[in-house]
Amino acid sequence: MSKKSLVVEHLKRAQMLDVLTKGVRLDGRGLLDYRPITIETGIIEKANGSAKVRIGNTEVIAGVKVQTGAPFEDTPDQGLLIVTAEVLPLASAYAEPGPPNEDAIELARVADRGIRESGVVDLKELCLVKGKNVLAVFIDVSVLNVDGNLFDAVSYAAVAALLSSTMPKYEVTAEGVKDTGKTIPLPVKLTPISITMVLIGNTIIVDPTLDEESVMTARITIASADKNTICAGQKGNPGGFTEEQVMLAIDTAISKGEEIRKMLKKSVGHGKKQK
Amino acid sequence: MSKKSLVVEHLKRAQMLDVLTKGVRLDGRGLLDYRPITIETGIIEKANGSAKVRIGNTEVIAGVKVQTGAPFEDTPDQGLLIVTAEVLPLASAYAEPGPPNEDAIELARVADRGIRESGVVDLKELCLVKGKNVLAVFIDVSVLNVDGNLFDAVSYAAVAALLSSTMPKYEVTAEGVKDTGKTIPLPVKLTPISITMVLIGNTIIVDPTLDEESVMTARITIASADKNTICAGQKGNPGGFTEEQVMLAIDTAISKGEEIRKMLKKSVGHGKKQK
Amino acid sequence: MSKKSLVVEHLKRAQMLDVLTKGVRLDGRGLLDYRPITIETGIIEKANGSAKVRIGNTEVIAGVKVQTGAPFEDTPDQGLLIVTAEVLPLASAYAEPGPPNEDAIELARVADRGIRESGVVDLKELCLVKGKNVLAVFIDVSVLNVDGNLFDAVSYAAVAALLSSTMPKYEVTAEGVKDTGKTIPLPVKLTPISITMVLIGNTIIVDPTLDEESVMTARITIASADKNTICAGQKGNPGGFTEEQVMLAIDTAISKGEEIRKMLKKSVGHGKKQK
Amino acid sequence: MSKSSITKLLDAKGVRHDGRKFNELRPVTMKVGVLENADGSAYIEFGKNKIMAAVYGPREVHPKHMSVPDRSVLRCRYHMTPFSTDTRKNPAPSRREIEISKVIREGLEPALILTDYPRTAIEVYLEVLQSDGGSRCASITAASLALADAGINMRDLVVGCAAGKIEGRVVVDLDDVEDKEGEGDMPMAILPNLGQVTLLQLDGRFSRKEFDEAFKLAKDGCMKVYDIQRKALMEKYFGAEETGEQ
Amino acid sequence: MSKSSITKLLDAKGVRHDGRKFNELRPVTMKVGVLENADGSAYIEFGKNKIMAAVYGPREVHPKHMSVPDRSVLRCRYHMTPFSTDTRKNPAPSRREIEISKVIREGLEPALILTDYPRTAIEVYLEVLQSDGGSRCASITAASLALADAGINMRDLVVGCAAGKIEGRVVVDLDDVEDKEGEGDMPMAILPNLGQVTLLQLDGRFSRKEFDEAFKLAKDGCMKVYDIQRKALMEKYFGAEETGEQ
Amino acid sequence: MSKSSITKLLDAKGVRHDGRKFNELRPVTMKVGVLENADGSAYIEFGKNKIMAAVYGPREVHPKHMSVPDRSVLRCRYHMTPFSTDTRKNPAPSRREIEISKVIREGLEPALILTDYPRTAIEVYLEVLQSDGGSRCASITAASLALADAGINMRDLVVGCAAGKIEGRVVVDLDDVEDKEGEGDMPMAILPNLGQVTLLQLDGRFSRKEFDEAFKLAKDGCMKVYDIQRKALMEKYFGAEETGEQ
Repeated sequence: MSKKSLVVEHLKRAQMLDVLTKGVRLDGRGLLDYRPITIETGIIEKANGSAKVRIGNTEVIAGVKVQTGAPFEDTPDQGLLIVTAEVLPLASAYAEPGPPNEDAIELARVADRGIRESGVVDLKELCLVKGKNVLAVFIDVSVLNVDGNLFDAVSYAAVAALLSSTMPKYEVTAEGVKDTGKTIPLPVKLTPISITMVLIGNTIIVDPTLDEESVMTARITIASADKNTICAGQKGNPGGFTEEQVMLAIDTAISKGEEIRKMLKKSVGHGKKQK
Repeated sequence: MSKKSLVVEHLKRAQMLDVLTKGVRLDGRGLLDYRPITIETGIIEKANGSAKVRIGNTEVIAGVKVQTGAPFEDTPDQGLLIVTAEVLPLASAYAEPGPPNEDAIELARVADRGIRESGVVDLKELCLVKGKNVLAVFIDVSVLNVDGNLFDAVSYAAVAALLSSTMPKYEVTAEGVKDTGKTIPLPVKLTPISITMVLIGNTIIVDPTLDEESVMTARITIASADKNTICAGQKGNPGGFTEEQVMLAIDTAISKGEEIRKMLKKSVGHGKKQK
Repeated sequence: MSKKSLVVEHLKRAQMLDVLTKGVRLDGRGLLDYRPITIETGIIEKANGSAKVRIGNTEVIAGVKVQTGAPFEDTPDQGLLIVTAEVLPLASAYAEPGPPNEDAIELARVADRGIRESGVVDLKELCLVKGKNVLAVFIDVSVLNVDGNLFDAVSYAAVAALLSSTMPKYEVTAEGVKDTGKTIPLPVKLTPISITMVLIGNTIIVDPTLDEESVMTARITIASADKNTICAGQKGNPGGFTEEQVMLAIDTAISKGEEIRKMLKKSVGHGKKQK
Repeated sequence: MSKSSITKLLDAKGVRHDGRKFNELRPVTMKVGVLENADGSAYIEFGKNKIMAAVYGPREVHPKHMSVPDRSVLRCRYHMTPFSTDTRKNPAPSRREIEISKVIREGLEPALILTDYPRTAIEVYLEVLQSDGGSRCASITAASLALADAGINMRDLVVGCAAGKIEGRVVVDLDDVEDKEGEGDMPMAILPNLGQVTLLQLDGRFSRKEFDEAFKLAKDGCMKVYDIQRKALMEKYFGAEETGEQ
Repeated sequence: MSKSSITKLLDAKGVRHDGRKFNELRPVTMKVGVLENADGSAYIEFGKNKIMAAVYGPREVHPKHMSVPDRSVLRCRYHMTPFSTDTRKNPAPSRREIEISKVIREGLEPALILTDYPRTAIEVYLEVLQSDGGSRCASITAASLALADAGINMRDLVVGCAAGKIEGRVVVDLDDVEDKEGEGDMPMAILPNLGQVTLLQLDGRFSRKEFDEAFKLAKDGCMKVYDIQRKALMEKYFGAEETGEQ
Repeated sequence: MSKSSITKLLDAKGVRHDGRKFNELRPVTMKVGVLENADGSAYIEFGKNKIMAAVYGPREVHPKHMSVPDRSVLRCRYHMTPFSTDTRKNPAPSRREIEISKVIREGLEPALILTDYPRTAIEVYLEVLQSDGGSRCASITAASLALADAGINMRDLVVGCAAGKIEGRVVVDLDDVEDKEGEGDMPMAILPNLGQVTLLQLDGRFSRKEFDEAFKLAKDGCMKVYDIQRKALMEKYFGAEETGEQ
């Protein structure tokens, strides 16, 4: 991504700013419009849950695996929730194989905060035997094609995969923990929705394309848990926001969040019926 | 090894092809002749078994260590067998210290398949207490000098080291697993023999030297467990074989395999008596 | 450090040698004089013990953490003692972030030998339940500013941190190991003192600055446990010592060691009272 | 390859656990041109295998000193997503993935005219989204489609199919269960028009005669896959009727 | 951020577990120019946080190809010593440390005139000797002092302070206990004169109204820290009376 | 170095557990020129130590920027095979191996005229096939033979031998048992003709007087090893009668 300055030339930047001042974008969208979003679930049969999300040409796939494990020492009565994100080398001419770089780590950690810290999954319901056996939920997200706004795409895929997940039902007997062979839904309590906005010139737009990201000065991602609750935030990129811009970002995150939450829930419900 | 194109010039290649069409090789061997092979066992007293193998100037050393450990979850009644191979930096001007590269990984995995997958060692006899205590057999092979055909040298050294290995005899008592202080032979059931052939022009030859490898287009390694059983195969290098060439390779692997199997068994038997 | 040849020019070297032949050094010290040493303890409240040591402009900080753990298989009745040392990237224009290089590894291992091998801490007193629960003592030393003689600074900081450490008092009951909430001193038996000397021309000096290290040919570090016992030694750098020079180094290490041992004990005692 | 067969792999009539005959492939679909950014791409479903292939190049070599004056450097990475396997896979490349990347690369190279692109790199990325038996064969098939889609000059396509042995019988195209419980597996890839075997691996135990049968079954399997492969290419480039994965 | 609150974080009178009011900062001291070798350095104590900051540069870029023709490359490493935490920390950089290094760097960059130093690198090293809640805010404050001490051209200082939520109440500057047992944390950094927010993170749950309160408390906290920061700079450069850590 | 002595290391007559006297070395054999590809090589057996040494160079430096204009860069890697130790050793280089590589390199360098080979690298590889007490001393001895075999210009050979302390008595050349159960070990290497000590390490506890004894025993031990070393070189180059390992 450090090479994005090479991708979009100065002319494009001027043109983009020019158009933005008129309240529209190069691809014709309004400032606060998302590109078309599609969400499919249940596409990886071997996973406990899965989802493929497209936002415009950005495409990611998420899989959920539930396994038994040992709890952390300081939370003996809670299950584990681990989120990873990787930009696959096939996703972009600039992605490279190898251990995750700082961009990929930020991507995964912001998704993780939006899910784990906000209490989406009730970790106490994942405890089988206190201090000994818990369920570990792995949410692994792979980016298949990069065209901007990875934060939201990763977040929607992770949430949709979680919402469509089941987990094995275990019985705790005198001899130990036993898989009953039945499955139950994951205890998902919330549907956090992340909204990413960027600053170009003095204009804030949502859902930036890769071209738009190449000329942005700052990025902010805000997740809401419902129409009155913010549950994660991350400012990124070497630039700043004024207080007014931050407040606009919060309001936008809440209102757009409601829209997308409905759409996502509908998609997942639809996916479940299909299965 | 990627630099081998620098080592042998075009002239040499022409000369080599020229000689091969007459059915002989630069060092005077016939197309299906091995260089002199020597096998010594019992050379590392601290190992449970060991062997040094020379094929011409290629030289490798293998050591076997048997330790107690826990079984894999999906095979609770089986011991472990782990094969590694390393081209030591002292073995060649082109070998480098560091984690194993793809060539070394292929070398180790092909040796591993020829031994583990073919059932050479009865892994069930390495189980002490089901699901809890098993024996782990490590076969580590180090290449001391590189002059072609590492696949066969590594394989013979691993097999010879295994055949000459003993392991501690354990007693399972109420209190746990106890070393009796006695040793018994490793439960080795087969003597798989790997035969490596390469294609130069349209000619297949066995046991290539480093010079010959530098002009080959494709490599094939076939291991036989006995005179009617193939137990491992690996085509390598960026080239292909015709169907007829594959069939010739199989036949050759079986017939040469029998020869070398006898020789190897004799060497190991001899080594045992000396000890 | 490999770039030190760039730091001090040839002129400086000539000047340095010239002065040394007169028995004094560029900063006015005698050949066997240390720069001013200051030792503060108890500066990291979250650690079980800590110390900050300055020798001239060389500055290091050490912290001790005591945790429960499992013993090594071959010493089931002994606790663990682990010493690490890191030259932080903020300590010098030539230090780099990343895994420890060979200089840092040598630094840590010499400190470790001076402490662990010499029996400073009675590891048997760190055993709670033989073969099962022991205390692990971590001594982590970070170099904050580099100006020569890291070996001694790291060693004094480690010893001072140990001497000022407490550890939790545990009770072994039928149900397991229980923290009583009380603390007791670490069982520290000795105060080993490391003395580092370097050879410039034919002159041996103690406590070299970075400039002096840049022109030295060989280094020797000798630790004494008391006024008649040597407990660690390490010759470093690509140069050699004559037998006479080695003997002088030993004698110097013992006599200077006594001086510094008194000073260090006084500083630690002082630190304890302050706390 | 454990000998303790829990599943019944063949019934009395020689029908396999999933209903297939000994010489029958699993369902296969392929699609060309599925990723926006890649220079070429393809997607394959082969039984439960779901694999994405992408090609970048010919392009500049990084680091530069790895470039070769008279041809392109071919690179290949075969990788499995953590959720692609029964038990979650660690995302770091395993030794198995490194070996498979190598044999796939070496199996593709004879089909490519690398000398047409001196001083460049051609990079092939294979991502297994869901794995089943035979993933390396499905991968090489998809990789060759993605290379064609990228417009790389080729002598032939490459097509892969395995044969194996279950309960003493040689059959084509093992799935995961058959691979685990069976007695042998032989993945193979060929250049269908040039008649070259460019990938061949074997484990387990095969008699001389069983090897011949396995070779024939794998070759016939490859030719069937080749038909599907060609159709997928034509659909992309000649707008034939749409099939396979959406 | 566990919901099981062991500690009583607020008493009946709204006093926090360490005696502070909702809008009260922990004790803060700063000192500029504390390391001999660094081009600039600063030390901060913020509650129990003890953090050393050093700057090297502008200097040559290694490796060279990472240099940029029209400006300096800013680098930043936030790192914790193994003894800085309650349980010993593994010395290898964690994913958390890598992310924090990034947000601090991006929070500092708007304050720096990097175009004044083309083709160079400016490196900021932060070493947390003892950690407490709010270490990233304290770090960015110290880093900006060290940058000023190194003489780097700056548009403004950068100053950090968090707000958070404990037992339903929004308060400023959480310590470790409040961070662990509380319901939300929002670290923030601003350019006090330019009125820019350059670092902002949030976790836990805040209603729209609570966010506004938190933002205001964090901003006010930043301005209080800024006062101390300016004094520390003046002490170094204008020899005002000595305060803070020795 | 545990104090709990299970083995009886010295009997009433001062005979060691393997029958040696206090000043007696274990059996030593050396052979020069044992590896085909290396520019120089040597093999040593020292007690149960079995060590292979190889030298490559002087040759081009990789990466190039590590080269030095006025001399050769000496590199050294001491490494143990996984089967060389009582318990299997992980093949990745340990911190111990990295430190020993360093002290061996620094112990060899004073013997070499590196200024004769500007802008090159000389690489020394030591592979311990079986380890016993004193492997670093045996390694440096073998390395110096391999350097001579490679034709590198040298001021002197380098020869290593340790002294140690068992049951209160200072003795030469500890084996594994004595090293583990004893009270101190002092590995040393010297340039026998130039009278320089180029490797010296010490652990355990020695009184001032014991140190003197240990130093003398180690030095005498080195001179005995030097005799064997010279003979091994002469056998290679002047065809003297064959001895030692085949």
